[in-house]
Amino acid sequence: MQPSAEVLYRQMYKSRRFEEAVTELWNDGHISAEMHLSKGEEAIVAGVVDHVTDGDALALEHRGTAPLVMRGVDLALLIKEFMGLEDGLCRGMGGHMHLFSPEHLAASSGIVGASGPAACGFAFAAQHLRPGKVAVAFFGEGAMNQGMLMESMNLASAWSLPVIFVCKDNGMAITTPSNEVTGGDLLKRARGLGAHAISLDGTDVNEVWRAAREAFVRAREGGGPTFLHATCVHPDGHLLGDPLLRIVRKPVRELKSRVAPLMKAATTGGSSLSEKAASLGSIVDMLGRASKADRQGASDPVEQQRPQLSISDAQRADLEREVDAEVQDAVAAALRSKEARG
Amino acid sequence: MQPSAEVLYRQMYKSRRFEEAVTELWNDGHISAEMHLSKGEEAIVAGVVDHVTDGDALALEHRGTAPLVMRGVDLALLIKEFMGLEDGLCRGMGGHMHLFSPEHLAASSGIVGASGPAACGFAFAAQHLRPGKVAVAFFGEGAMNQGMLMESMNLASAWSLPVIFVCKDNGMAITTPSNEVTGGDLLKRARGLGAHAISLDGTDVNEVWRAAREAFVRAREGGGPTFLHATCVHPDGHLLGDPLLRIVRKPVRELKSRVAPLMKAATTGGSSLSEKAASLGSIVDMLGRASKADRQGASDPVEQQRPQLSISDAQRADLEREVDAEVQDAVAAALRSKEARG
Amino acid sequence: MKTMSFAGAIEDALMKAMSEDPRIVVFGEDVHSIRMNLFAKFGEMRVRSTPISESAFLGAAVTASMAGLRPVVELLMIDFVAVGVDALVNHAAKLEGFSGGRWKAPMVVRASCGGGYGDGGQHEQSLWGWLAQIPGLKVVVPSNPADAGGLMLSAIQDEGPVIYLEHKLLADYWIDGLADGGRTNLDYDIPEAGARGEVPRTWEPIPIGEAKVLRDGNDLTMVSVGVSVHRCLEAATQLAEHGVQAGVIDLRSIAPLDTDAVCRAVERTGRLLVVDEDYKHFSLSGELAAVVMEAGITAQFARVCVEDTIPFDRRREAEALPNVARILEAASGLRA
Amino acid sequence: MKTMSFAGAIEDALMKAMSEDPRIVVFGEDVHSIRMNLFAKFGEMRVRSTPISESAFLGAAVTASMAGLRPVVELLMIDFVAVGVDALVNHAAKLEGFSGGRWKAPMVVRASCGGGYGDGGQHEQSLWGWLAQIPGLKVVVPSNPADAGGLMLSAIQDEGPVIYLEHKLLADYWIDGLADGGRTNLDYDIPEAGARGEVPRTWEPIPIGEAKVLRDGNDLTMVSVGVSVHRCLEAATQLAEHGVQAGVIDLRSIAPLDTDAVCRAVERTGRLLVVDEDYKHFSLSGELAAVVMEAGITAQFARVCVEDTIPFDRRREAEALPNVARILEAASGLRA
Ligand SMILES: Cc1ncc(C[n+]2csc(CCOP(=O)(O)OP(=O)(O)O)c2C)c(N)n1
Ligand SMILES: Cc1ncc(C[n+]2csc(CCOP(=O)(O)OP(=O)(O)O)c2C)c(N)n1
Ligand SMILES: [Mg+2]
Ligand SMILES: [Mg+2]
Repeated sequence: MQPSAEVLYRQMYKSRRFEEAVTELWNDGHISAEMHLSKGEEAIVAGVVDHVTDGDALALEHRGTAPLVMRGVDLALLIKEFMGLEDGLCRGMGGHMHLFSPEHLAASSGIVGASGPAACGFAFAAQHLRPGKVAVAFFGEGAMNQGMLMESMNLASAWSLPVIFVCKDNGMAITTPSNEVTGGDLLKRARGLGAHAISLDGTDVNEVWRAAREAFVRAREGGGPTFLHATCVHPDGHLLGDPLLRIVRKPVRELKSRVAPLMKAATTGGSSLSEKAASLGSIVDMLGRASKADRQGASDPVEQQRPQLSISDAQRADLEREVDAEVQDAVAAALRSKEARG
Repeated sequence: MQPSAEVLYRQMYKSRRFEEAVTELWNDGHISAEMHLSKGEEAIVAGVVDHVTDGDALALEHRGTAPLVMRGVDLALLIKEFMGLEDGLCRGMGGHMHLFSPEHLAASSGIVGASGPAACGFAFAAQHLRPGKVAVAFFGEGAMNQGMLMESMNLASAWSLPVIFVCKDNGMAITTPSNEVTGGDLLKRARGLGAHAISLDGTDVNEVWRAAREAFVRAREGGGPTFLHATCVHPDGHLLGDPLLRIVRKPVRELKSRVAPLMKAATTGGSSLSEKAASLGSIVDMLGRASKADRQGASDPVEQQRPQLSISDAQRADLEREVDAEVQDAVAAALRSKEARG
Repeated sequence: MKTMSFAGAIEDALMKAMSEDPRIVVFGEDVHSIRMNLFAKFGEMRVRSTPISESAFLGAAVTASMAGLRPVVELLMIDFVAVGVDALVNHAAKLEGFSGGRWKAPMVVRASCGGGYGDGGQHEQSLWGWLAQIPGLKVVVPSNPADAGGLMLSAIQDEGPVIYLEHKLLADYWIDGLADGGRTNLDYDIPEAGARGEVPRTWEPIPIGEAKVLRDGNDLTMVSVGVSVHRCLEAATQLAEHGVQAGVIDLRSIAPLDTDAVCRAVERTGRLLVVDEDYKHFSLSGELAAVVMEAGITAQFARVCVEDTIPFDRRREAEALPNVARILEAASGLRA
Repeated sequence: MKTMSFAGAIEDALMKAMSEDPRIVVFGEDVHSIRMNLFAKFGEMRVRSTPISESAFLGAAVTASMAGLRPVVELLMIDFVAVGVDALVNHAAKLEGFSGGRWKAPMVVRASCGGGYGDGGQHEQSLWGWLAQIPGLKVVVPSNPADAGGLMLSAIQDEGPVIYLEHKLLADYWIDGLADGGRTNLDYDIPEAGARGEVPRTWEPIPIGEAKVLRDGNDLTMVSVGVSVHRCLEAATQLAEHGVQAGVIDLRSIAPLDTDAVCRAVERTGRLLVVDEDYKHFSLSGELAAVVMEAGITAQFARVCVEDTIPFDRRREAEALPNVARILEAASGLRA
């Protein structure tokens, strides 16, 4: 079986455009506090969610927007939720890290690693009430060091639960390079916990789709959990307004207040000169990584999918216009609702 | 380097005799509540603890008695602690699951899996304050599914901590066969977490000793953590007075009150006949496993070590008498203290 | 008249509920042996052994309940909840709030609690105030077989998460397995009326949040829960011999708290004595003081609680737990 | 006169302490960036990044402290403590008890707490009452730069575990990183005197367990902690305009609790109003009621706390958190 290039493109494009609109609303102060985008991981989400049908469940983390957009949750409901409005998806009570849609069996959590146990519970309920249905857990590679997530892989394998564990590996947890705090190897780790495990280029939606397909079939047939390990990049950093990216993008403004104390710390007392040099080197590396992600370029999954389309440029433009309109409508509806609230 | 057969035998014999004395005191009601013995895992403990020197640390779980005995903690202090006396190791405040000896950097916990993080903290302090010193974590195979233990292996490997993770695998967690609730493979799992990992016959003290030696050398040289996976049997079940073993040993008395409700449950309503048959089969298996452990026989690590001794029978008898006397003295001291307390 | 043991009543009510409602599932460590009868009756799929992974299986219970099951999760001892409490604090408790009331987690967490048999401070805690503190969690603590069965039914039927705590001195199998281990030479201060007693012919749910006045008394109101309720009753009997009429209220649930019952009684007596096996500070006893003060009732107040890590030594343990002597002393400290 | 920001004061005091005592180490998630200056000064071994493994690194902090280090463990937000709280509840808190007083765990857990910037109910909790409930844990909550620095020194010097909570509205980098993210078009009700203020020329430890009377008043005693202290001060100013003299006490630490300071004041005023950003029930506000009643003081009582899961929507969030309007209303509810 082959994926539909158009369907996948539309999903990724929609998520991208939606998050761009969200970014604008956030910049304009319509959305409070933290906002973690799925930008850069659209291929992973699209390639997985395309297999999700009614009765399947989604266990989400702090980047829950794209999965819900692609699952078909009303865009206006999402934006209104982000804006804290009473007519949002969760009546403005949850916000973007706590999105819940009972109709889609979709639940989020801002606690890193919590999507693992959550998927197991959904899958266990499926075993009882919806045979053949599966649960998907999305999480980052940093979450792989959270005990409850490892426990949940073992539980899924001991109970043969129909869970697809989807690890979106951008190599970073906030500002910490995950390889510096992760021992061994994530694939081996998942296998040591009893899951089937497979490594993927997470910017290639077709590769993800095919691997996901196998995983879904296995799960639906009672073959137990699969771990999909897919690489990606977050061009907008950890969250909107990421402090590191701000430095990279506006070094003069952002560094002003930081440099003096940093230099003072780095030049007086404390550790040895060589240790200090190492620390400063790490800090520079940190900024370097941020600026590299900022220039994502070639690895953009949406761009990558475009050449795969079998439709004409005009047809694609139509498709994009349709999606643009849908996103704009949602934004407009949310802004109207906000205004009505007064 | 070769281990000293006599030293190892003495350690194992001492632990065994000590725990037998403890069993008697427990039977006589001098010790309250739960008492988990290390009986059956003496070879693992002796083979590891023989490498421990001052400044090394021990992170222990609910079977902490043998490690402390072999580490040289005063036997009377231990018994008095078990008896809750003010002059016990912890002034009678901790009891057998919460044994602490600051002098030996030895700390216990009754929370399954807690010895992993504990060993990491000890090892981290060693990196700072006692370079070349290591920390040992003891735990069972059931604990390998506890998130914090898996996290701690990863932490130890990410930080290159000098930790020896010692998994004493008796195949059971209380009454649950661990293979029924464990996915994958523990060695692979440990490797996936970045630890060196090795499998051992935990009833062979010499094999354990040699593997432990390598692990200690690696840790002391900054080579990071090792996972030792050693098999064993607990002939006295999970704890003294283990309900399953009581059934196995005194079926008539113990089953009297249990059989009628069990049969009623198994014959009326509920699940299908075949599911019920499966459940009853599992229950019978459970008793079978208990009775098999009860007849440990050939796998007794103390017995196994006896033929390895290069001393004469008379010398061995002397050694044993010496140990017996030490144990008896400790018991007598504890009973005197209890009496003095009134 | 039908009588049952405390543990028997819970099993009986649970068995009845499971027979009637296939959505009810039991899982946790060792449930094949500690719930052997349920396992024999309902089979592997409905009575399922977990790995020692409290975070994973508590977390799984939350979403399993969200997706249509009614899990009764077993924790062995409530002390172990600390290992997986995020599932309750940040997930189960908050779901209704987060989802704007659109989604709920009808799950029961069942665990033993309490001390009095010499197992040390990491295995004898109560922690009900700790759990009740989080908005969104209900906590029930029965003190006798009839309440145990009736509250179990309500806990299962409740649309949100309920922590169901059974005291180890009341549920005989805990003492048998953890403390006696077949021995007959040890004593425990087991309240007879709590460990065995009358139960209704057929189980009916007992509403969560309704305290029960076990004894009326115009001089003093004792408020308590679990095993300590029986200590209060004993103390009240002794006080009566000295002419002091002490009432005893069994809260039966910590959250929701039956503030009306407490206020009604204290309004009359003007004296509130809280007897609580949980920790003294920032917990149930303080909350009851606040409830009375908020109601504008002027009353004398004292509390008998656990003040520190529970000692292993049974003698010091007995002094650390609420006991009749401590209750009498506290009562005598309340001015006439 | 020397002034500092709240966050600056903590860093300054910590830097001084670390310079003087090589046993002090900092570890937690992302400490290389959030503690960049400390990292630059003290290097990788003393400022170490952890994996996202709260259970492991909190547990490791306990034994690291037992073995001679003085760890300051970073949790980012106190909400995340639920994931690893076993290390505190069953280990750090109990060590002194279990070891018969022979061993202690001199560790500091540092975390941000509190809300008021629209991050939702899983990232804005206070939880100080929850932690303080466990005997053996100390909990400090500074409300201004001077206290923040002085209490940090005491926390580090303490021989046992101390939870050190910094409110996100006071420590500017949290608002910058989590809320504003470089934007300038959002407002927060940041108490100026809390976010920046005078600090001593050289840091001296401020004893843990000593409340501070910030305002005297004979009509009413407000007791509070953290950001809410500033809400109280504002309310007191407004009350004074209406002729009501309200005193304000800043507890500064939840455990130990300065019961004397509270009782002294309430004895005089006969009115206690607790303003607490933590959950209402089974927490600090209840404990304060109990303290007053135990002391035999007759007083009117009211409390302004968080009653449910904190709403994400900033408007409803503002109503859910203690604010001046709610305080004034509660104050007016206390009879004359
Ligand atoms: C239990 C817990 N610890 C810490 C955090 C703070 N936190 C939020 S996101 C994040 C990084 C997660 O990294 P990763 O899993 O790789 O996901 P990514 O953000 O890179 O997509 C952290 C540490 C949290 N939310 N929950
Ligand atoms: C966190 C936690 N969960 C559950 C328990 C109850 N418990 C005590 S020992 C044990 C079994 C441990 O099995 P294993 O690790 O294999 O050690 P063994 O007893 O077989 O030596 C369990 C479940 C506990 N003490 N702590
Ligand atoms: Mg990542
Ligand atoms: Mg085992």
